[in-house]
Amino acid sequence: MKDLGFILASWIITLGSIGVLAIMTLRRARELSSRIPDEHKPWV
Amino acid sequence: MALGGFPALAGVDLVVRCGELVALRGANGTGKSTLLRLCAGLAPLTRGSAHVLGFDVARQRDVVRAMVGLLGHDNGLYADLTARENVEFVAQLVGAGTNDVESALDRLGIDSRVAAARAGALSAGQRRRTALAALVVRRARLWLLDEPHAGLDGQARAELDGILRDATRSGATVVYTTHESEVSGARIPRTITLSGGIVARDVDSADPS
Amino acid sequence: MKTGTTTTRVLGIFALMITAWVVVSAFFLTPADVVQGDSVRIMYAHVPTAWIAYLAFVTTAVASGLSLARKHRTLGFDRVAGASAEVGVLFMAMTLITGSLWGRLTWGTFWQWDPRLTTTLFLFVTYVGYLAIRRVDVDPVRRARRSSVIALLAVLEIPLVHFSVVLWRSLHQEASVLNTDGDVRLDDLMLFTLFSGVVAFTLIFVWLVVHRQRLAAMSDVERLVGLDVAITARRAESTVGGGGR
Amino acid sequence: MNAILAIARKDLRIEWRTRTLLARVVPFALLVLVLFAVALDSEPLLLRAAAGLVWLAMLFAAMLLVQRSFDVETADHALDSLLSFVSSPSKVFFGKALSMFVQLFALAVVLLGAAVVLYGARVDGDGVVLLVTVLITATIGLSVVGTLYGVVVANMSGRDSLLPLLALPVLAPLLIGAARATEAALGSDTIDLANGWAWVALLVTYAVVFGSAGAVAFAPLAQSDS
Repeated sequence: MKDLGFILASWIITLGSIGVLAIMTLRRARELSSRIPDEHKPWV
Repeated sequence: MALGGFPALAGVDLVVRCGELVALRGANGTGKSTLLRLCAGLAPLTRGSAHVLGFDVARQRDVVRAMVGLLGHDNGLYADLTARENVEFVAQLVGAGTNDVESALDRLGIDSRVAAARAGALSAGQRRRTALAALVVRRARLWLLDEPHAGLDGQARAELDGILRDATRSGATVVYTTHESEVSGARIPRTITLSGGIVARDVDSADPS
Repeated sequence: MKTGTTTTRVLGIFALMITAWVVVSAFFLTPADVVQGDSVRIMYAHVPTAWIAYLAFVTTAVASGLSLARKHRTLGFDRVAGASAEVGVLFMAMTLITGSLWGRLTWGTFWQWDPRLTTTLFLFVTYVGYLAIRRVDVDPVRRARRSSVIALLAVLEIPLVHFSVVLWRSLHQEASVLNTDGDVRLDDLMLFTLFSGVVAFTLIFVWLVVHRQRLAAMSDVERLVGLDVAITARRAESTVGGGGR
Repeated sequence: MNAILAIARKDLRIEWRTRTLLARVVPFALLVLVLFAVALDSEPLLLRAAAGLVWLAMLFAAMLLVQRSFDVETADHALDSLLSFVSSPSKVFFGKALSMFVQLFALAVVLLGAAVVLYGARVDGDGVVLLVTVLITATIGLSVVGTLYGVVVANMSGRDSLLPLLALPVLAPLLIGAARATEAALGSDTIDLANGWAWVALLVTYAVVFGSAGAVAFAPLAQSDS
């Protein structure tokens, strides 16, 4: 496949950054929610 | 709510009638300034309610702010304008005349030399008087002054008390803060002590309860 | 226990499945374009991110408008606006990167002053500024008020930017020979892949905003819960009789 | 109306006392034009880009003027009391914008003169009317947007880096419009006078949109609860 490098790069950057943001958000959420009592979380 | 989210006030219940002269005492950092800024519609109200001159501070801040004259630690002067120009500027905005300006300057003992000097070059006392002159020209119905006596000597202090009493006689309500432990000289009709963000003592010396 | 609920888990799983399908289809199932060759496979990433970039911009604007209309009584709208802006900035960066990579292959240059790309660039800078404003205020209510006004001003700004950039580029008659997705002949499989790419990224966007908003809710609550603790501590300081500190 | 004039006069009087515009901002803008010439190092290119370079220098200088205009207000917390004197905060907005307009217009005239001298730009007969119109409309837009974003960052720490980040993207359409219309006025083969007037229409809409937006947004933004 021609220009595979560019195609792979754009997909890796796109999905990679979404993954990183998702993981960072989940980790901070887990650490923060351990300190907050459940009655303050409307979604629980 | 003070800077950084620390609650300056923790449930102050206080009623001041029109035309009263009230001294607000309390050590530094007990929330006196925040209470004044709150009543002037400048500080956000997180909990509870506050009504000033009949208007709800939370919802009608602009209305409240338009009727209240707040003199904070900062005098709100333009350093590059002369004292007279500062007072004239306020007069133009509130629609007062030049004779109001002159009478206010005389009332505050600001002679022509001081009036022609740049506000930035004046002493703290002179700047305080210029700010008071602006307040007089403004004819606000509620005067809120944050430690107006700071930096004034004995004679100027008595003069200031006279001005504040004149203001109440002309129908305005005056609330000022002071951090001196005991209030000097002239009898103040009512003294409220703030401590720990709430009203600790309210001594109405007319009928000391 | 954390910010996940059944709905977000289902949403997440769907998003992952559709994304997987898009990747497989983009790389293996769809044919190369007769003119651009394989570089068209970048389109399946570029177009959805561009779509989310604008979706995020609209979400932030609408949420800010609602937050202002409600006089910031509930901070939920403001948090959604902030979360959508953060996710939006990420997607805008992706749009610009994939756009320039694709441009490198089709036009031979990393950057083409194409009206859409240029507007996205301004949208990106505007929202970086919006996020900078959100970080300055500590008090949630003041942060809500200030950032919602900025977001609504952006709603005014972006159409003006887009209009003036289109007008500006029209001066230079040579229309961009190959605009990114205009004249690529899409057969139905390619179209379906593109469409599922947009759906997948929309799900991802919603999932990220929901989690980010709940995270923001918790950090605001932590400050307010901290507030109750501090108020009671403050009251303990009050010693009557002028002792004071 | 007199409140707006009073505020503008106050600002201009302070400006006259401190000479910020004359002693610092004008020299800075002229220096920027000189540095453009040194950097680009090609006479024909300078002549062709003269309009764009002048308006770039105007934008950078406007950032300094806006910063200065609100430092004057926040130095002694004058903004709080100023807001309590006027009947509606939008008066403060228009007052500050008016004084900004006067200063920026003077600066624009100086910079255009410098462009004629440094870059060899020439203005012939029918271009003058367009040029003056562009100067007025673009400077109105610039002072309105500058004042609006000036109050946003008025009380913030680190505001001197925040103001350009916020204001310059918003000013992009103004920069494009003003540069192209000025280029038309100075006579150029890529854009004729008719197109120039089309850009003036954009500048007018821009000024009206952000003028009204500023009047509405000024009140919530100016409530500095610090």
